[in-house]
Amino acid sequence: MQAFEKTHPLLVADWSEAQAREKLERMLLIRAFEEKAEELFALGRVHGTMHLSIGQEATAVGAASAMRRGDYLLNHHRGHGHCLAWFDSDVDAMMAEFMGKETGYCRGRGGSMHIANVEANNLGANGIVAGGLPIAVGVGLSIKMRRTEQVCLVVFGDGAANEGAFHESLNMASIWDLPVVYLCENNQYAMSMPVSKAFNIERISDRAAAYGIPGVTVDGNDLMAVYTAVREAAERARSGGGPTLIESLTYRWRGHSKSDKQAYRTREEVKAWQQRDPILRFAAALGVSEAELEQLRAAAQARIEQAVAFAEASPEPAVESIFEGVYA
Amino acid sequence: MQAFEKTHPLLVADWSEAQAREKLERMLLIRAFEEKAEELFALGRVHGTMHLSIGQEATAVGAASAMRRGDYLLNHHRGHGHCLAWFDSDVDAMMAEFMGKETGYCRGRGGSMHIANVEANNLGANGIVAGGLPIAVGVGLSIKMRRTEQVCLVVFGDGAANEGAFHESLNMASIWDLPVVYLCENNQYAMSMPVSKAFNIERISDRAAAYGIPGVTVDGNDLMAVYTAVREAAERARSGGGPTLIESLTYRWRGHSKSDKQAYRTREEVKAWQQRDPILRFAAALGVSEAELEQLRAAAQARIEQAVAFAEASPEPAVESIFEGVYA
Amino acid sequence: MPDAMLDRLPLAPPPGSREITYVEAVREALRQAMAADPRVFLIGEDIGVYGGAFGATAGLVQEFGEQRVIDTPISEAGIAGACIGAGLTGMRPVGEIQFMDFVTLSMEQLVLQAAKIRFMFGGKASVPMVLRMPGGSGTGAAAQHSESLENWFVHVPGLKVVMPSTPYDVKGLLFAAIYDGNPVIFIEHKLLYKTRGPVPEAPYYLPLGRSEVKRAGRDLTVVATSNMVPRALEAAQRLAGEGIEIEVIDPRTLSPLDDEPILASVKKTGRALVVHEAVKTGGFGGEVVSRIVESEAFDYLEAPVRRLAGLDIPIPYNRTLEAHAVPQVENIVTEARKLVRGEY
Amino acid sequence: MPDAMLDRLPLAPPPGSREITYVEAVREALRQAMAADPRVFLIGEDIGVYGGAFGATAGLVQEFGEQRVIDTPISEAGIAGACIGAGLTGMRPVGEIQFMDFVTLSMEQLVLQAAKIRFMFGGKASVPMVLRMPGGSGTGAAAQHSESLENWFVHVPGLKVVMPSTPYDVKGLLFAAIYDGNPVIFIEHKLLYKTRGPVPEAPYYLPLGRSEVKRAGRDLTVVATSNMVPRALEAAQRLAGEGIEIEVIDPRTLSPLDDEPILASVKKTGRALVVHEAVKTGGFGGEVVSRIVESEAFDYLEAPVRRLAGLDIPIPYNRTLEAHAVPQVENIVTEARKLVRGEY
Ligand SMILES: Cc1ncc(C[n+]2csc(CCOP(=O)(O)OP(=O)(O)O)c2C)c(N)n1
Ligand SMILES: Cc1ncc(C[n+]2csc(CCOP(=O)(O)OP(=O)(O)O)c2C)c(N)n1
Ligand SMILES: [Mg+2]
Ligand SMILES: [Mg+2]
Repeated sequence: MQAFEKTHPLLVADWSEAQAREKLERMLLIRAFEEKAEELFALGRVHGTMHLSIGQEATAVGAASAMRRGDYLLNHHRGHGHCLAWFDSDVDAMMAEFMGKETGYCRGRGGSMHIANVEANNLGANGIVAGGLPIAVGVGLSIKMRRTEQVCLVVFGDGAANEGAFHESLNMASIWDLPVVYLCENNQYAMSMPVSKAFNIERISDRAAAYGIPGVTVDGNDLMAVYTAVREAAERARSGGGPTLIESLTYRWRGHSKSDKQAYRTREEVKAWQQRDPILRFAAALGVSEAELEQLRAAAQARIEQAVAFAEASPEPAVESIFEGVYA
Repeated sequence: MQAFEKTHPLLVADWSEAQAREKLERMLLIRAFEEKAEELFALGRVHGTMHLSIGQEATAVGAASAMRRGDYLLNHHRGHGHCLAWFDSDVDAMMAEFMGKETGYCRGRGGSMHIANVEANNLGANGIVAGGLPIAVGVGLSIKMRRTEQVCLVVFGDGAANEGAFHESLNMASIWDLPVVYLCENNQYAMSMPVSKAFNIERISDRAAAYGIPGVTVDGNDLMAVYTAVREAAERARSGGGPTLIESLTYRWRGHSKSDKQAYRTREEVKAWQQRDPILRFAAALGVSEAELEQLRAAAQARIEQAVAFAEASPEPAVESIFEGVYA
Repeated sequence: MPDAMLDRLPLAPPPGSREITYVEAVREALRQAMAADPRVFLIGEDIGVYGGAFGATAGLVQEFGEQRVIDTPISEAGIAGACIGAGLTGMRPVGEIQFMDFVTLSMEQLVLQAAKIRFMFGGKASVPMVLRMPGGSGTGAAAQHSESLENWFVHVPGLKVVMPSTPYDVKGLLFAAIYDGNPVIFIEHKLLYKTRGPVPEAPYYLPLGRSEVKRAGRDLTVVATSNMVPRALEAAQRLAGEGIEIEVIDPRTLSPLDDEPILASVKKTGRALVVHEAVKTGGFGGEVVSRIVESEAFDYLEAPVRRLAGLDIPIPYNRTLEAHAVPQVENIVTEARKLVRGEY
Repeated sequence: MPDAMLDRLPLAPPPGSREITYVEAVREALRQAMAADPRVFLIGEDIGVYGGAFGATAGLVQEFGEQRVIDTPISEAGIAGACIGAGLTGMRPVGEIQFMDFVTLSMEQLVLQAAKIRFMFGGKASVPMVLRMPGGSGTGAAAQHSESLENWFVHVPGLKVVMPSTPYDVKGLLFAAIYDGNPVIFIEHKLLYKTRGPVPEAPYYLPLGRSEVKRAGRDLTVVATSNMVPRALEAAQRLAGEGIEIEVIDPRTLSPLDDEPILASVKKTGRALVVHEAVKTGGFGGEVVSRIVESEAFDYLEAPVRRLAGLDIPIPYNRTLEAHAVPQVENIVTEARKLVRGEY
């Protein structure tokens, strides 16, 4: 694997080529899931809304790859990718939840914005911007008090960094040295609000200094860059070094949600970012050929079709069960 | 005035000696008001609670002195001093409000934590920590849209700087270049919480960088230092330069509110800070003798006694008027 | 006291009405108010070039510029505070909370500041502001984007709460809210945005605090709010086929509540049903029921007063469950029939 | 389902009770729960060396250390989130909001997260947590430190709301809340903290969702909450002198509300008065009134059902106005007398 080592010595250090390929396959699975989700919407086969992460796959897979089984994930509304990238994720249960079926992760009660896999310590996506940030403080405290070696990864967008919850959460995590990794997916926009207008600073990671914690900005379309930064932050957290704020620079290829004319950005800008496709870049780093990649893509799409079939064959939640889950 | 110029050339630049003495007298009036408030409480002649600013007089008078008539003030719970230092303040109406009388600034409805002098654009103290910070955004926007030359001074404590509202407010003021001066009175504690435990940074003013605005820390017990910093910030704001975060390092000599055993700090610490009495320091800078100072102190106390007499002679709000002021 | 601007506006209805949608009525009121008064401005998330999550402000930034149609960062406490500070200092802000659910982040500013400032300051200040927000379920947006929290605000003295059900009411009440001089929570409904109705083109206002009888009837008084009004009216039509005539009353302003028409109606019909989408327990229905049984209307009651409201659960994502979570036309028909036929 | 720990606790009352204050009962329950279970911890503002604004946690940091009695910065959303995250991951957090008013800053976390997580996740997670907060007026703390917002929480499915009126109830209900397995809003009253009553020394619990008849009577059913319970009992004594016997019922848990004893009582007395300190409009009283008139108890009513509650105003600072803003014993006596004598 000559080309291999040249491009990414790190891969050799951490992963076998097979493992590295799994990351690529995971990104392809996410891409395929999102494209199918979009299609199902267009066909009117799902209702509600959705937030596609096409273009951001490297951040999801890179981050999850840096965590350990048993760690916690607090995800956000643009969370399909993170959920699929997390430990023990089940694409059938994902798709079933997306389609509101009883076999879904949340028995059809949650839908796209609330997919969780509690058994795997994936504490769920969140429909509220920055909604997971205060919760991360509690997860961090709990880990500290239970004296386990866990770490909490909390994912949020650039827009979330302007909610008061961001401020309170980072400050509390800092003063108590909580094992939390704050991963800010800066995809350049909060709905229609460009980062350039919502912030008067160059890098969101510069805000780490306001809490006395490390802050770093990485190329979010480079899986290895995200992986490296998150791994370092997670190790620091695990060893009692406290929280880190990581800003992952990426871009969403699609509109904000189901209906978005995207009047706030230009086609050229979108095209330019599409040139930095995280999947193609990682495939190249791995020395995966076009043909191979096409096979892997087809395999991912086939897997998604299976998931759709599973979801469609699954029952709707029974109306009689409507009160279940309100109280323990 | 030899000694005078030596100690503070600035005084000469801005103020006549008479004007400078008025600042001293204003601080003495605040001190006398607070001491009387404490006494009235001890005697059970007022109910509710209060937050005394003894030891922090230089921040209040220094800041107000740097503003222009017509500017706005958003004050906080430890606000007696700021209210007395602001334009056109009426100590009779202050004391009457403190004692819940109809002649008080708020007709006895507000009390210590809500004293406002709306006619003078003193938009009131606030019982909610950081409660005035989001409001400052609106005042700033209003000034900008009305194209007046006003500035909004918003005062809050170190504890307020950890509320989410602080974050949202400073970010909005920054991205819109609002004419707001953020004055953080860092008196070392938020009730029992020491700044050293509530923050993981050296200076609260360092947080200004998270919003791309200027931040400065000054000796809050040095009236001229506070005056200089606030004047500079106000001028910048007035000329379209946007907001500034000023941290004023000071100390409250008394407990947090009416009942506080102060188990969280030592007598020595309090004593040490009392050595830096803002009033004695400014008096010395002005070359005011002990004897003169004693006279001025007596005059201030006499004025406060008058105010108490006024308040006591004032009527209680009529019970029939209880519904007044709920709606416009 | 309402703003002087109101005197310049006719009490509805001026001539020349045509059919527009509920969301167009919101936009028209905003546009006309902004054109007439430089103190009026809009602030909220994605209300500029995006036009608002539901299109309510589409085109307004092009017409009035970014200084008066202000896109904010995602800071709901900041948005509320911006309205308060601007209102306190002479402006007439109209804020938008993208989904009512997110107003949970503005509660301190709205309840402890906006609602209380005037009273705490002895009546010497006022906080004229409007905060618009879409509530309700039915779009598959699930538990965190489907709240109906109106009764929280009804429970806060100092706030007014408006909840219109027709395009005509939207326009007239929004003008009244902007010039009321108090903080007004203006609650729209996602499912009503695309509904159409006649609306006069010229500006006009409908005074706050006036309930309206949307349909007269002798057998049962149905008090319905927001999206439950059209459903109650549809139920009324069906019941008419069975010879049951229900009177449908829309409070329009939940606070202050004009209960006169409600009590008068109950004295006439002897029966009452309150219908709202918000969960039943602790909801606005309890207020209406209490106003009825506390009053002399109590002596006219021939049947228990009932509430038909949302189930006491968060709104589920699944389409079928979501529909079952809130009252549908059939449910209203059934409940009304029971009350009228004495089958309870 | 309640936590297994509860099985180890006796259902009240164990022997050996003595007189302690309401605030001491809070502290005793917290201390005993922490001593018995390492999952229980406290978090809030100034609850450590300061002992809490009202002294509820005095001495506990010395006993359990700063790791389990956690002083926070002034970040109410963070406090709520800390409880949610800890509860989600196996702990049994008990948070304190220094004054109920400040919970307005925690609403998003409590209402959109804590209350909904279990449901949104298909019942696969739970959020066991207690958030304690003192509500009410009477201390001269004015409009921003005197709120009674309990009905907001009653209106949120997924939350439970407890509002005890005696030291005995405080201790038993706090134990039940800690081990309930759901997010519980535990509302204390500033004026009750120093009141005394018999409390068993050993741990015990009182099941949530059980109303209690605090005094039996035949003429009128008075449903009172929190600080209005002792006032209603005092009114009952005075009325007894006039030969009027009122039955006083304390729901203790406002959500879920155990209305059985209330309905049974009304069937007996034929008259009902609901008394709470929160402002009347949109308040909890509406829920109780509705439960009564929607039920078969309606047929037993001999008089209108009435609410006696706080005036629809913010709490004024002035001592006299403050007292007039909420129901006092005299007001209860007067209202009760009117209803019994039919003078309305
Ligand atoms: C508190 C809150 N405010 C507003 C919204 C509506 N909303 C949903 S996603 C979104 C944009 C979020 O931007 P960002 O955090 O950058 O995440 P992205 O969508 O770009 O991935 C907005 C405004 C919300 N869900 N929650
Ligand atoms: C939102 C909110 N949380 C808590 C309180 C209770 N409280 C009043 S003052 C105070 C301490 C404030 O500290 P700081 O901001 O430093 O001001 P200082 O009292 O030191 O002047 C606290 C916790 C409050 N009034 N509002
Ligand atoms: Mg974004
Ligand atoms: Mg302080």
